[in-house]
Amino acid sequence: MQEPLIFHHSRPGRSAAAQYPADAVADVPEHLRRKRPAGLPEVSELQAVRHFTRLSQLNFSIDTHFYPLGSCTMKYNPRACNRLAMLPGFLGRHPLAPESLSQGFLACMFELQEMLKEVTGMKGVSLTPMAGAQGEFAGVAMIRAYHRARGDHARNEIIVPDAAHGTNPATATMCGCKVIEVPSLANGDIDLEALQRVLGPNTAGIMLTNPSTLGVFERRIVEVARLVHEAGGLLYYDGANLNAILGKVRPGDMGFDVVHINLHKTFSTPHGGGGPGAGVVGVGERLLPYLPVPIVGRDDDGRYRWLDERDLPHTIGRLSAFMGNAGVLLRAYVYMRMLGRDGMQRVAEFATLNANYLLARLRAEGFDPAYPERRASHEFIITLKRQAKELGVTAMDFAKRLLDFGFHAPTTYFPLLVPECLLIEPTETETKQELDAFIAAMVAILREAEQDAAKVKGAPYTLPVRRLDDVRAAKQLDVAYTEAESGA
Amino acid sequence: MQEPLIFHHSRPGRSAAAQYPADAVADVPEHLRRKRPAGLPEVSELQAVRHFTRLSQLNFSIDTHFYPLGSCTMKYNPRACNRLAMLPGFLGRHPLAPESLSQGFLACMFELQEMLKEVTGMKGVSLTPMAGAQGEFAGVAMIRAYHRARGDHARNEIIVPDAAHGTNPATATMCGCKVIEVPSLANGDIDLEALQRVLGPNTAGIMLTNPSTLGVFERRIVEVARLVHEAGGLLYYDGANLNAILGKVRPGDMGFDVVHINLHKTFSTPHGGGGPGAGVVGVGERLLPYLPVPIVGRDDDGRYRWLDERDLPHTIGRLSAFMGNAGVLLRAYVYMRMLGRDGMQRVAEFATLNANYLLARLRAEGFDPAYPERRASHEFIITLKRQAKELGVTAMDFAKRLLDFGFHAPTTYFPLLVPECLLIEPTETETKQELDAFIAAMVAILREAEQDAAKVKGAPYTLPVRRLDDVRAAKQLDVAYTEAESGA
Amino acid sequence: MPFIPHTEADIRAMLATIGVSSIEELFDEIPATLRTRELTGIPEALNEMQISRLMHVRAQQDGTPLNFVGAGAYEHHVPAAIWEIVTRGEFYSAYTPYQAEASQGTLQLLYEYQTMMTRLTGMDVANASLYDGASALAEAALMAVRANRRSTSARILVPASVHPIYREVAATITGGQNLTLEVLAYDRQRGTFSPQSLDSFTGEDITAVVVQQPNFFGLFEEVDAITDWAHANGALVIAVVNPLSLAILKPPGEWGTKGVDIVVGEGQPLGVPLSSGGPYFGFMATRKEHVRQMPGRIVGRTVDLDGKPGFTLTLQAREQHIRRSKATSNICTNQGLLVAAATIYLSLLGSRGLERVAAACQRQTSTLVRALTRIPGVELVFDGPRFHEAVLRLDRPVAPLLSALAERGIVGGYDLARHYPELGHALLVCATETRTDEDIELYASTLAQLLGR
Amino acid sequence: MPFIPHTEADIRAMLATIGVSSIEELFDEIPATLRTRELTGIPEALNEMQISRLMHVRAQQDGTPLNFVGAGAYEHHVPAAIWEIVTRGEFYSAYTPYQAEASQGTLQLLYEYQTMMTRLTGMDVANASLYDGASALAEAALMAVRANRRSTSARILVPASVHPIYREVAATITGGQNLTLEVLAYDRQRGTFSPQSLDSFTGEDITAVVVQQPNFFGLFEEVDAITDWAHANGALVIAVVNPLSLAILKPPGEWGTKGVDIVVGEGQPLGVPLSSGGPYFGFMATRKEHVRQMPGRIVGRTVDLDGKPGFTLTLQAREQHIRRSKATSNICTNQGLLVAAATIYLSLLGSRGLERVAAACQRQTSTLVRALTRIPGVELVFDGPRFHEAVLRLDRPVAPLLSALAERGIVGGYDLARHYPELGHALLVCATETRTDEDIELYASTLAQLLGR
Ligand SMILES: Cc1ncc(COP(=O)(O)O)c(C=O)c1O
Ligand SMILES: Cc1ncc(COP(=O)(O)O)c(C=O)c1O
Repeated sequence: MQEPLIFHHSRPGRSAAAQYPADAVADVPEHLRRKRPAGLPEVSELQAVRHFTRLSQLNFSIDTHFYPLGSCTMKYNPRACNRLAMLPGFLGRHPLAPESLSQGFLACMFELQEMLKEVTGMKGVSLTPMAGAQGEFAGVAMIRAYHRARGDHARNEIIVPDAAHGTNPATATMCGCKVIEVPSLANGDIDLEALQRVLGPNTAGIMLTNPSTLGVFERRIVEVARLVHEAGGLLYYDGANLNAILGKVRPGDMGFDVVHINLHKTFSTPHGGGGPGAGVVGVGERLLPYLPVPIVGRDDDGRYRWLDERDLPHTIGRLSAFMGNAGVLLRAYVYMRMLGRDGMQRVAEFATLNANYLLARLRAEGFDPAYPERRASHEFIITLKRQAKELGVTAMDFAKRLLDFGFHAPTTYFPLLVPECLLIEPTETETKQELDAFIAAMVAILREAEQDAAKVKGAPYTLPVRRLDDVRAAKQLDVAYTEAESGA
Repeated sequence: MQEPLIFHHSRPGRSAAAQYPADAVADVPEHLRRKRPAGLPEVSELQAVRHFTRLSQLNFSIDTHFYPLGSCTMKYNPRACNRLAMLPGFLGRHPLAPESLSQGFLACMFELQEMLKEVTGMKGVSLTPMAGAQGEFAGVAMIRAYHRARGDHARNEIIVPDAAHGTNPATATMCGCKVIEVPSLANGDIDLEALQRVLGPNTAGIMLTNPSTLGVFERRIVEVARLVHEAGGLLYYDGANLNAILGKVRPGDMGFDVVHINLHKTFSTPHGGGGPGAGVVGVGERLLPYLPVPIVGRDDDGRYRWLDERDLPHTIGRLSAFMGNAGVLLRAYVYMRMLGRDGMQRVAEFATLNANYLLARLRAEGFDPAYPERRASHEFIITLKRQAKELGVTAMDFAKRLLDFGFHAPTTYFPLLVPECLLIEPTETETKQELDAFIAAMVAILREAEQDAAKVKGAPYTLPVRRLDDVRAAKQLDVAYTEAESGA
Repeated sequence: MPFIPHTEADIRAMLATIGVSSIEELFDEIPATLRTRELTGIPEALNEMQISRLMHVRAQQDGTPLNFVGAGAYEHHVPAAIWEIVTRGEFYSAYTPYQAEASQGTLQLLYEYQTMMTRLTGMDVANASLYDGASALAEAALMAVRANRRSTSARILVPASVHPIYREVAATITGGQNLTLEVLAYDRQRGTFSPQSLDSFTGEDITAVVVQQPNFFGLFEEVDAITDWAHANGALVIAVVNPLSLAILKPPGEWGTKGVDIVVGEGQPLGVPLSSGGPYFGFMATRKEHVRQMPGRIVGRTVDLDGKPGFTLTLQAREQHIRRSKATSNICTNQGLLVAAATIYLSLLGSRGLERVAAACQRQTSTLVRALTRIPGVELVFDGPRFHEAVLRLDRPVAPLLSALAERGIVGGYDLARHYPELGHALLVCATETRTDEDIELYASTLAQLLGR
Repeated sequence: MPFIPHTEADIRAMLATIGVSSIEELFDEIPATLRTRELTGIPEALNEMQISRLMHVRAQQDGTPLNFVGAGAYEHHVPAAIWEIVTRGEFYSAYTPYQAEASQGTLQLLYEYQTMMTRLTGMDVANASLYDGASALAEAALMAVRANRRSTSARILVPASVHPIYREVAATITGGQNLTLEVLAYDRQRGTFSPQSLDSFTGEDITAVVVQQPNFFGLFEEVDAITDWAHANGALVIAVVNPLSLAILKPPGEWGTKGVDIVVGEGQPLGVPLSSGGPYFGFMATRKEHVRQMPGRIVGRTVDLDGKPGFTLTLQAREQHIRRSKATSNICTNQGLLVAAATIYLSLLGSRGLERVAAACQRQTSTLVRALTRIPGVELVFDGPRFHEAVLRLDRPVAPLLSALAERGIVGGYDLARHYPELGHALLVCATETRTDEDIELYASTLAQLLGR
């Protein structure tokens, strides 16, 4: 079933009248006044509720489907986290409320900082970045500030592996750095020789995630850290994959100087169809002075207060108008408290168990792992290069057909260096049954592809729409509904 | 898409471990102890969330579909009512909390009582009945108590029109009364002569709803009231249809002695897939002493308190362990405050406008009104007797086919005396657009019925299941999933 | 116009189609003399912002006292997932599933619920809910009269250890019919009903015997002996149970040699918030042979035209909309949404979780009893294993103490003076898994202070 | 194991399939020396009941003070429907709509949102959100440098009447690139930026001019003159606006003769609760010609294989996952769920409702200003029509007064001492439609009392 645009439900003069004051007249000088109404939809409350409820039903989501989207850690978002973060006391708190009226909230934030330090092995944490990419920005900006503070102005090169997530190079650029790529070896580890070749006096640092986006753990990480440090660079840990190693090995212990954590991944705050997230950063000793503000501090009398530019004069500054995505942070806090010490470690254990099980089964069913010699971490890559060549059925076709079987597709075509790849991350919150059903679907599609490739290539068939024309979307740009069309 | 039973998701040893204390051992004498676990599903929290979220998506509902179910008043349930009734302060209040800790809650209940008196024209109200049928029980029980108190022990006959809702006669029986049916005339009004014939010294009272379940207003209601009162009986108003006349005419002014109100209809508390409702009762002077307890009273100092058996020694007693469906009452309170004085009247006005518009259009499209000479009230009846005979397509077929068009079906085969009937109640919260779309669907189905009756008879086609075998359901009774089948 | 979507243009077009000139004209069949003037008793409308403010104030006004009262409604942890799902529009704003094909979500859920209740109670079939525990007992009494074809007396024996309000409600609801509820005394030493008290009825025509487990005082009745006596004497057995306790207690289906005939109870402990007393839900389960005498809706599994399994309301011929004056009950709207909550609760908890919660409740009640009886002047009235409740006797009237506790934010229990004057200054107290040891200490120290100890 | 569904049997079977003997073995590629011992700094797990209790306590601890502070985050009525829908699992727990066919709900909603934002701002295209208003300004500055091909200076003029924290954030985020944000003084008499101050830059290479409407002090800037000056001088115009105010103010697309080039702002006023400062969302709109320079996701309407309309992410070649180091921004995860809230908010309010809310805010701020300036020693600093905010000058330092107000449950405003010391003891106060006349009276009388008046 499709749902018309909200503008099609609209009729002039209608409104959800319970939602606004009945009277009140604006006081705006003539030349600054809006002349025509804004053209927002005019619908009743029921129409709005019905429209958006129906729209919601057109989505796949964790709460309705297995969603093994690699690198995205789509695991259960406990409902308690939402409920508790939305208690009236938290929702109503103004970000500029005085500290005397904020001790309950600040206590949560302080404890969250402390827990995050513990799981990352870092010395300081700032909660303010609003997503992973902003955490990366903060991290690289701190690295730059560090070098600059030492007068080391030439260090403006950021090294990233070829498999890095797009935000890594984009961040480096945003920070005014040059991006240097290093290749990975056939076994998925970084090419150390290549790394050594690019390290030098211009090296600001290296951005890594470990396990990498290839789904394997960088075994020579200590060596990498030594080399980079020796070259005068710092190590940035992209925490998007922290779920794989939570409580098993800590970025700080691996030698990283700075880390961001996607709370919306490892700490299970929801993705919300594209956000919000939280990309808190943690740093080792060296970068402590540069942390973005505000940070929550605790005075000797046990009272919590904001630390700002006055407390951290060398801070890289502020990244948001207030303190970042506080509501997301509360959700992560609740989640971490519910996991507790032992629960943290179980996350990595069962995420890894699920990934390796899925890998073993898919391999047995004839799928090709991209790194057949390696353990899967919390995720792994299947390449359909062979199938694409032999059957003409691509990773995209598999992905779309999976939707018909009631599974969200894995990540496709990332990392870019593995052809026809599916990056599969089942997460620890899925059952063996669900994994088995997914495997059965993969096998069924493979059979279909062998017998009737066109069927697979025409997928999906059972969703609200069939395969969409992306090229047309970009060429005949239609990004806002226009009056002409609405007949208004 | 179908969803397996929760028991199929279950595996021994699994659980949503965040939901219960980790330890604690029961202390029960051996011979009273449960020997084997209860066999409840063993699922993870995600599995439960996913299962029940998916199940929900298999429903039609007001929030997703037009739902013109006659007699049921399926209108918008404002989300604010839910949100505000579920504030922690209300949810956490124990029913036996002392009055000193209940003044906020009791204030709402007291004001609700007052507002309900005003809209019904009654002298007293008890909020305790938990649905319309329990309100009816309270009403008839009060009528009996009244007669009994006067020594009028012979009065045990309750008169109901042939079109009455099933709960009316069933209630009379539950109260130990004999049910006497009176027919209605071809114009939908009650047959006054027949009524006079059955009135007499055994008459306890008459149960009416006005407008009746035939969708028309009983025009001679004053006459009816006079006749019944003269015969020594009392008049019971079944408030299920109050939405039709809210603020236009009051049961008290029509001569009724007692009324119940389905708050889940007129006052828009949700139906919840079968409840909860609230069937508050209002009474005139004569029945005041008999109201069920508890009731909220206000002392001279403005403090609210519970009135119970000590305050109302002649009460018929209690109908629930505490005070009835408090949370439903809160929702109704919020709704009534949001409607306010003028909003109440608009309810009836626009419910009636919508019904009459729908009737006029359907009639113009060739459908037969059951009462062509009459105004529709908030609802009206279409009879498909002609189509059933000529095309072999029944009201049931129409109903099922409407589902395919994305509309919930109207009430079918009620009232029983109109053959092949659809009782259609659009309510005031639907737009003209929605009504027009419904009409278009009705017309399309009529055309289909003319051209391809089998198509209509095979409906629905697009729902999670096709037409279900009700006969088999009753014959091969399967009302609980059995262990054998689960393989456990 | 709040909640009314009509534009001026809509209204004009609709009136024209109908052929009237005003909405007022649509009411022309209502005698003019009856027409209502303004509803002056109704305040002017508040918008959502205004009513939100008012309701927040009212909700806060009553505070969040510490609860030590049960007496039929229990403060348990309610998993957040439950009400986030239950209030989804598709459950919340749907009607009774009359169009089965468009209501498979609700119907399957009810089928799952029925299954869970049969398993918890050890019975064959369960209905889809009644209003609450008290009214469910009334319905069970009426049902027993229908179901026990060998009995003509309509005499039902009810121990005084059954919840007193349940007994009152049952009396109100069965009052119009020729049915006798005979209250039998409980054992004043043990606080339970002594099976021996039944001996005086041996040989008489008794329709049914009611027994509550755990009873109102939180104590365990000798359910096996009572059940066997009843069956030996041609009476049916109606069990009133706390569903949570069934995680640890023998299910009524296994009481005595044959198991009971009808089980009812209050479903509130299963994921339903206290909410001032409702909405809760009553449950009822029975043996297969009595299913046609059972009131309330029942969902059955069947197949569709293609043979695919699906769910539908069944055995509707028992119900008022078909059977009218001969129906098993007048119940129509029931407590569906609460059943949805309970079904999710039971799914989340599972057998093990339910058992742990029940055990934790037992433990906390024991802690409470220990803490309070340590105070001189406070004594435990009935000894022995218990669930949820305990009767304490104080050395002075209970009511003023409860008021004083309330002022200190503690709801201290239920005063037994009205229903059990014979127990003296008796107070029914309760602790569930939600009461921490610190909560209990606070209660104890506050009470000690009030008692001047 | 909270949130972990594995049974013992599952684990055994899975390990066997993998061919390892323990889960531990799966970590054998991690050097042993690196392995973590126990996470002693993490407390033991709380179950949901325990954490619920804790969070209720913490939430209550901070009370529900009366807010008279805005400064970029505004307390508005949030219709209940919004968050009941937004937190539905299908919106709440979905990822970025990479698989368009399985995400039509989110995608259509975003398309509707983009449409609403273009209409509110008077621009051609809007993106699907940035993090917040402050970071959106930073992105706009970076975008302007890319978009203004005629300019090579990367000089951006920013009046000091723009939100000071926005300026700080923009400085942090653009700091790594060769870009200059030049802060220009505002008119000390009027509290607005004087277009004449731009004359000294005439003829210079200016990349863009930023203007905030209403400005940080709540006053209206002469946006037409500023816009026209910029365009006459080859500079782009970046408007920072409050979306609610656009219900009554001329949209940036109509400022001056040509309209501005980039519009950004904080979306929080549109149905997003205060929530300690986030999550909110930044919005951005621009002209069609600049769309390829715009950062952030964009949804387009297209057709499927059958020609049926549908929605998909488009112009992804601007984004980091395709363009990597040459992307328009590094943004990936944005603030999608908040956009869903705003879309529902705008749908519920409509043009008229939004206008009424905006007007009511104006009215209540006026009432507030009148009430407070009636107190001797409190004066209004800048006169004239305003929106939301007003600057008051007191006769003594602001900070201790704010503390004293806080003790009385009032959040009295924003102390301007740090950012605008030149204004003396200045306080920025705000009232929205949620502040009643009684609230305002309470503030006024409390303040008067504290001032000893
Ligand atoms: C490996 C990796 N790094 C960085 C990011 C960026 O995080 P965010 O989307 O929160 O900005 C992601 C998420 O997509 C990721 O998978
Ligand atoms: C006319 C009429 N009377 C009585 C009732 C019974 O009300 P309830 O379902 O709330 O018990 C209904 C509702 O179905 C009804 O439509």
